[in-house]
Amino acid sequence: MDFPLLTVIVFLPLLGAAVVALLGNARAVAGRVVAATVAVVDLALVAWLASRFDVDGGMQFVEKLTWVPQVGITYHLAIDGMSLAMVALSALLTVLAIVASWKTEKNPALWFSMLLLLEVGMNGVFVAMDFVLFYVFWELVLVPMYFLIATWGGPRRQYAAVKFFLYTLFGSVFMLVGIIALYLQTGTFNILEMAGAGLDPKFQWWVFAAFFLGFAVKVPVFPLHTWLPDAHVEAPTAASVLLAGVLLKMGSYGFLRISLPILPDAAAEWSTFIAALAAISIVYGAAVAFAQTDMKKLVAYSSVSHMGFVMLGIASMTPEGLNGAVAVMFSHGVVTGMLFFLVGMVYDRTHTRMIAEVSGLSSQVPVAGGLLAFASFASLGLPGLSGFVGEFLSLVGAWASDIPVGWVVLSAIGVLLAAAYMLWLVQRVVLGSPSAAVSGIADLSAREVAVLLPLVALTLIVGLYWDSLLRFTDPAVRSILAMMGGA
Amino acid sequence: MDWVTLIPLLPALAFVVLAPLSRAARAKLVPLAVAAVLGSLGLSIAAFLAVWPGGHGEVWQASVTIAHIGDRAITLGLALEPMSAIMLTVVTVVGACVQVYSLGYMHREDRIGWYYAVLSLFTAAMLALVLSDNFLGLFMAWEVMGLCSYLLIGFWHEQEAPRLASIKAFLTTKVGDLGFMLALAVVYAEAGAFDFATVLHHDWTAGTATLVALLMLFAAMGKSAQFPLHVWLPDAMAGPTPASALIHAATMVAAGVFLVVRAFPIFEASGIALTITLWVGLITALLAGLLAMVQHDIKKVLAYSTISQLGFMFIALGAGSSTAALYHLVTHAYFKSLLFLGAGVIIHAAHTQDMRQMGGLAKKLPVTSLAFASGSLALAGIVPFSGFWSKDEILAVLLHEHQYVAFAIALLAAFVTAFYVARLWFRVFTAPTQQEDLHEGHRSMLVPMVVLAVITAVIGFFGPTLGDFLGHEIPWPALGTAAISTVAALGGITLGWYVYGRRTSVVNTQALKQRFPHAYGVLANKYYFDLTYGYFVVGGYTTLARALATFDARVVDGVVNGVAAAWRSLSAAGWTFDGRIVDGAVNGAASAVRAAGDKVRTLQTGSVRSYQTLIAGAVVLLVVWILVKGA
Amino acid sequence: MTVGLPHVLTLAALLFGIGLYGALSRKNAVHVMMSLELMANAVNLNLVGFSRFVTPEAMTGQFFAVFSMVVSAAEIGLGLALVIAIYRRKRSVELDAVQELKG
Amino acid sequence: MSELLLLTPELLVLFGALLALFADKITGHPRAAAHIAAPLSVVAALVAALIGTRGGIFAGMLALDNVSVFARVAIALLLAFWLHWVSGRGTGGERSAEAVALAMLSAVGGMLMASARDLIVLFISLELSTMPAYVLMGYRRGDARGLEGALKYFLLSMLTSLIMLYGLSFAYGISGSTAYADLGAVDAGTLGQLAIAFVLVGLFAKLSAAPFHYWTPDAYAGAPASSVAYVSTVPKIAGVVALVQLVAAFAGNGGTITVVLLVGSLLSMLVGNLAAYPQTDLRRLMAYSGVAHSGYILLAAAAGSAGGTAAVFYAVAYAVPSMAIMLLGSEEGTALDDLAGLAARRPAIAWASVVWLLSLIGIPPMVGFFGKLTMFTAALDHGLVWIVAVAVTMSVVSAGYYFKVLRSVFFGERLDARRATRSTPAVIAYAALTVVTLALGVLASPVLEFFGLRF
Repeated sequence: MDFPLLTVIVFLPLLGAAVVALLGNARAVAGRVVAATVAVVDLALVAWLASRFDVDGGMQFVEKLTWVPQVGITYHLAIDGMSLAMVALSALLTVLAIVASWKTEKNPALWFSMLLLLEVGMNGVFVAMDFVLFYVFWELVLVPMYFLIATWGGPRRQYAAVKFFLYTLFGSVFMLVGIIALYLQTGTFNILEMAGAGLDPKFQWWVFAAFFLGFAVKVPVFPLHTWLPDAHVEAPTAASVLLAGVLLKMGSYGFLRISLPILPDAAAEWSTFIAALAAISIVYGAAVAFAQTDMKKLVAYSSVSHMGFVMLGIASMTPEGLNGAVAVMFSHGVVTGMLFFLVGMVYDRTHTRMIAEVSGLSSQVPVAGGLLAFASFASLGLPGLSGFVGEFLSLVGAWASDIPVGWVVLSAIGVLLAAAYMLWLVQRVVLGSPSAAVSGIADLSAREVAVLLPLVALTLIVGLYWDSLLRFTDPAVRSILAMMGGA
Repeated sequence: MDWVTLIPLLPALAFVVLAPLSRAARAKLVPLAVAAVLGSLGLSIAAFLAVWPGGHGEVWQASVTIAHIGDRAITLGLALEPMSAIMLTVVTVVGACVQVYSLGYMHREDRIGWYYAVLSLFTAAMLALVLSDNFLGLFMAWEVMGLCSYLLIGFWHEQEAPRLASIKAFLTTKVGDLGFMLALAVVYAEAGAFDFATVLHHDWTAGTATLVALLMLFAAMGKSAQFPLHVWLPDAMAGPTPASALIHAATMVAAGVFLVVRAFPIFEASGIALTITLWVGLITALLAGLLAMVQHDIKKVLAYSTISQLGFMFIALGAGSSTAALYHLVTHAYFKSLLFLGAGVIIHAAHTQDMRQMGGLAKKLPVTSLAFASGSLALAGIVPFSGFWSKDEILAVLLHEHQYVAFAIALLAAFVTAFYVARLWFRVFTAPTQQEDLHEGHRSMLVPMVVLAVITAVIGFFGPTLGDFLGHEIPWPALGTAAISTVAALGGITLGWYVYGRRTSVVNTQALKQRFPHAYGVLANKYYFDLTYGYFVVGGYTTLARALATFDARVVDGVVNGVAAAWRSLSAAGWTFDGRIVDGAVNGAASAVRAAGDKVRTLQTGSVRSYQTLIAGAVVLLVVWILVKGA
Repeated sequence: MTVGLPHVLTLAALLFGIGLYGALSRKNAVHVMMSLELMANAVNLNLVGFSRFVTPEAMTGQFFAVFSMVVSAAEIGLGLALVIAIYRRKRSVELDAVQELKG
Repeated sequence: MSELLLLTPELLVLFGALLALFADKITGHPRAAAHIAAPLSVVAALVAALIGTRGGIFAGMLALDNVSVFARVAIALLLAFWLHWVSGRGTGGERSAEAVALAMLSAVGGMLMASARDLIVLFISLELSTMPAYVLMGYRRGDARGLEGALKYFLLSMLTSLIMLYGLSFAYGISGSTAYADLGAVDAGTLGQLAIAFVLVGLFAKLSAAPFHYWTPDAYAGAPASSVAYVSTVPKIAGVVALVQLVAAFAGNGGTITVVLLVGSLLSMLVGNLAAYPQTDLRRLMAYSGVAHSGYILLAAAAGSAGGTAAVFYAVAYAVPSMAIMLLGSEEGTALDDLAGLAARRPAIAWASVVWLLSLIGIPPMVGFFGKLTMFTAALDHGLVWIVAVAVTMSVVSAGYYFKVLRSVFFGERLDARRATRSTPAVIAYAALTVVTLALGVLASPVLEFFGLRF
């Protein structure tokens, strides 16, 4: 590949972040414009890459250079269908986050440079094919997110930010031990070369355990999820969108890219345990969401429940299940992104996130009310919208796999519980007569609607024509399963 | 023949056009929605005629692959064949009547635009369901209809009752939908695809067939409001009456029956599923009928009547004849929607839904009474009207299958049906008038009713032609069964006249209550279903959720924070390996109290001498260890 | 009996022990430094002993002892300077007076 | 004469130290010493790097192998950064010339120690690098707390170095020679193991590893932050090299050595990370952080030759950011509240401090992560799985107290936002330290290639 497209996609925002930071708060307006252009250019590059992406070509746009030969570390970027879906999601959500937070007053230069730095980490994780490079981007994401939450967050932002950082760091250091153990066994840090390395099962089991800790914290899987509600409630809107939209997917992506292909026997052994945890996460997340009084916390717990489906799909290790997992990852990013944007917009107007204090949006602000209802229905998995695709395929895949039937039925009940808490939210917030906080607020501005429109469009496109997404993910999933020896 | 795709597409386009507009703009574009449904009606009739002459199979089929997964492809498609042709006509006729009728009924409503938008989306979804050539497409249309029913029931969402009714409806049907989703998973695992052709020709073992059949039956029970998932339909009456007419009488609730008809080969392969369906139908038909007897709200009576009639269709299915069920579905769609539209006019006139305040409407509303009479007689099963023929066919099938017990129960249910129809008729139309300014409905409301009344009267005669059109012979009713069912019907009516209709007796609303106080109590409380569900299912779940939430906030989070807090106190304590035993090495356990907190700090006593002793102690330990190791 | 390597080593060890005890038990900084010096000389004795008995022809041990003496001389000079500076500030050389920094 | 030329870097620094003593008097400019010394030590570092010859000199008393050359260059460079900062900021007292001279002398000791291959040279260079440090701790006139710290440092390290000397004497006695090469046999008998143990005691005290770390918190708390910046970093690098060389020399069956190292490592990690939490003064916090990091280094040292190289690399990876933080502390005041609101006043330095702190936690792409990666690889290769698990958990725990610093820098409120005076040399020093922290992580391979370090 002559033109290092992937390197540009990953590191362009880094350049952007530096420029915006140097421009400083004095010239914040210019900084904002630079940030927006950089993000849009990055999205354009991803789109251009997608257009030239050969669906059945496996790993493409490969860039491989020796980085630290003494220790066997290579600078290896590559992209396949699954990574492309995630990079596209990350690039799109960053552009929308920048546009949505166009009017931040507090320290805008730092705000926009942090967003761009976050994008570097996010894009990097999904295209890094060398463990150390993967780990560098994995940790790099923590720093900007810590500052986004700690500086612009809500009342308990310090606690939430540090908790977020330490939680993920704790998981990731064990992942590091796993990476080193793999290096010692296979002599290289390169993920692709390790796939199908046929390591002995006992060793695989321990390395899988180390990776599980690192990834499960990020997904999050019950009981390692308690950082998520705090982080979401305290994080500013744009940070919540990126946190829910992309950061959670790094965990499940890790399972798909690393744990499954490299440790197939251990994955088979662990699959029932993961399926059990997934089912519990689904039902537990849905039940706790049902009892929440704060809109953002409700959406946060709904993320726990949705990511449960991802883990169910992964645990099934069938083509349908894995495609379902990636579909939920993508659609959850889009739908929950919409939900968080809308909750943020409502919060900007009513200055409260308490469900009890907000009602009758549809009559006072029909556009916001309508979109919130639309996002809620997408989130509860209404067929025809993207939420349904992933969850349905995960269930179908889980049924066809050797996961005990009980867990699959429990997960299916999760779909009903999702309908319960989502409708209960719509019932109290969107419908009914306008409450004191709601009466008199203005409807969404053109900019805000512009932020939401692409997400609405994506929900419908993926919802109706599944192959718009699965065309990319299915070949990638098939190659992962092939690497696992069709386990 | 590709214009068939226009049939569901036209109303869908109407929705897409209407939905994003502002309230005022939508109101102006209402005629567009009506035009769309009329267009679909025209096309449906054309499609019907294209299939009409012979019962030969698929006339037209088109599908699109929406996903490739592994080596399999998932497709969605539409197919025109006899069964869908019939259903097309039913849905579009009733849909058109309802939409025209709503012009008058809803004209004072300022959110009429949104009403028509959702109605169009619903019609599109129902048409898609009917035309769909695979179970996945059927399921997707099924769920979208659930959404429309939620939006329509909760149309007046400012009030509390419609809001609660709508969420109740959606969630109860969603319980059923879980069954459907799992059924799809099993079907995909077994047959590797969703379309009818592959799935139905797959040789099902009895076990898996039963599993799939029961799951689909569970879904059908949810959608068609059969016992025990019937609780949502009576409350759904909180929505606008024309909407109830379309959704909760003719189309959506029939979707459950339609699903079973589509998947009938699987039911037949399983055997047990058929008997269960039969008994579900019997129980629902009888018990719902009894409930209808004690309702005072006219729409509630019709709602329970719908549940009961759907029970009859399940009986037909259980008895092994899907054609009889389909036939009853068609006739029921017409006369029940007619009755609902009639009820709408009555409510408009009497400004109340409570029958106890009505009376003497026959004189004041002549056209409505006539149309309502045609519908009531059909419902009661009196001979020339359509209800008689289809109900008789079901009884005939029961006899033919030697299901004598079932036959008896069905007959009793028919008797009860006739009774509550009579009760309603005499209460509303012939009882002494209690209100003065009763006026006839607007012309746009009466025309659709008349159309439906005519169809209800006439359609009965087309039974046999419908039979050979579908390929299963529907014989003219044997004299014996016809006689028995007419006797039952007339018996119910005379009893109804005796209790409610006689001029002499003052309208005795408490008639049934005194005679059977205890039974009346049970019926009044709708067999305590709502109470049990409300208390156990909803109440239980909310308390569980609240408990889990506190558990999550306090325990799981606490555990994690606890570990962190313990670590902080431990770290302040400074787990140390203190040479001087007297001072006591600090217990390293995480439960070190903060008082012992900064042990490390106190260890740094600042005195050089203590440091030297510590160092010397450490060296001595080292030496001892080496000597011991060496020896 | 002739004085062999073991005798030298035991003597050196004894001296080292005494010095160590002295360093631990004395309160006065100067006394502590004197005991430290004693330990230094014990080591020198050790070195010279080894040089005499283990490598009589190469004088490495003795070089080591000479260097060690030079180094401890320098250290004691520096130590005393510190003690004097503290005495000038605190009017006392007791080690217990020097306990301000802790925690 | 020719072999002496190989020692030009040390000679340059020595000459610089002597010059510095009198520079103030000659030129009259208060911080002339640092101005002269700084470029000198940069030249010294360059010369050390450029000398290609490897192998023993002075009949095996010293040796220049890849690791030692790397350490000598690192010491010289760090000294240069420190001097640059001092030339910009001064050391708070009027006797900064003496501080410069003392630091340079200690650096010479360190550089010699790094290439020592003989017990006598080791002992002398160890003492040469430690003694100036005593004075550096307490040289500020009229500062009782500084003197107290210095005295404690003096007494305790004299005690431990005498124990080490005792060990060395036995090592010489048993092996019959003072060269590292012949120390292989020492490990055999119990007496030999005792000797090794005593030697390790001295080295542990040098690296302020538990349980011989007691002098560190008090000495750092009393001393001026600029001295702590030097003492807590540069001598440690030399100490680590000596430890690694000795561990290799005493190879033997490695039984005692590995156990002692691992116990020391475990204790240091636990004590260092636990005690650092409640601290509110930067100097004490960094003292305990030093203890914790020497825990990681001991772990690496116990992991064979690959581990040794990784330990030396990590010593530099630890030294660079720690020196930067301590220099910042000496500018802004070492209590955490003094640092409050720094981000508002000096955003550039605040963000640089983020880089330093994250490197100490081990977050990529900083050098700290890369050091830990190579160390843990070596340790895991030796099957020390459980200790690595503890080390890994400890580095997460360490994030806790490093974030306390970060939190006060970024989110602390400070009323009197006095602007620190601008000084270009200081800024150059900070910039250089930050660049090394970042670059050595990402661009490590050219450096490793140049010095031929293998892991």
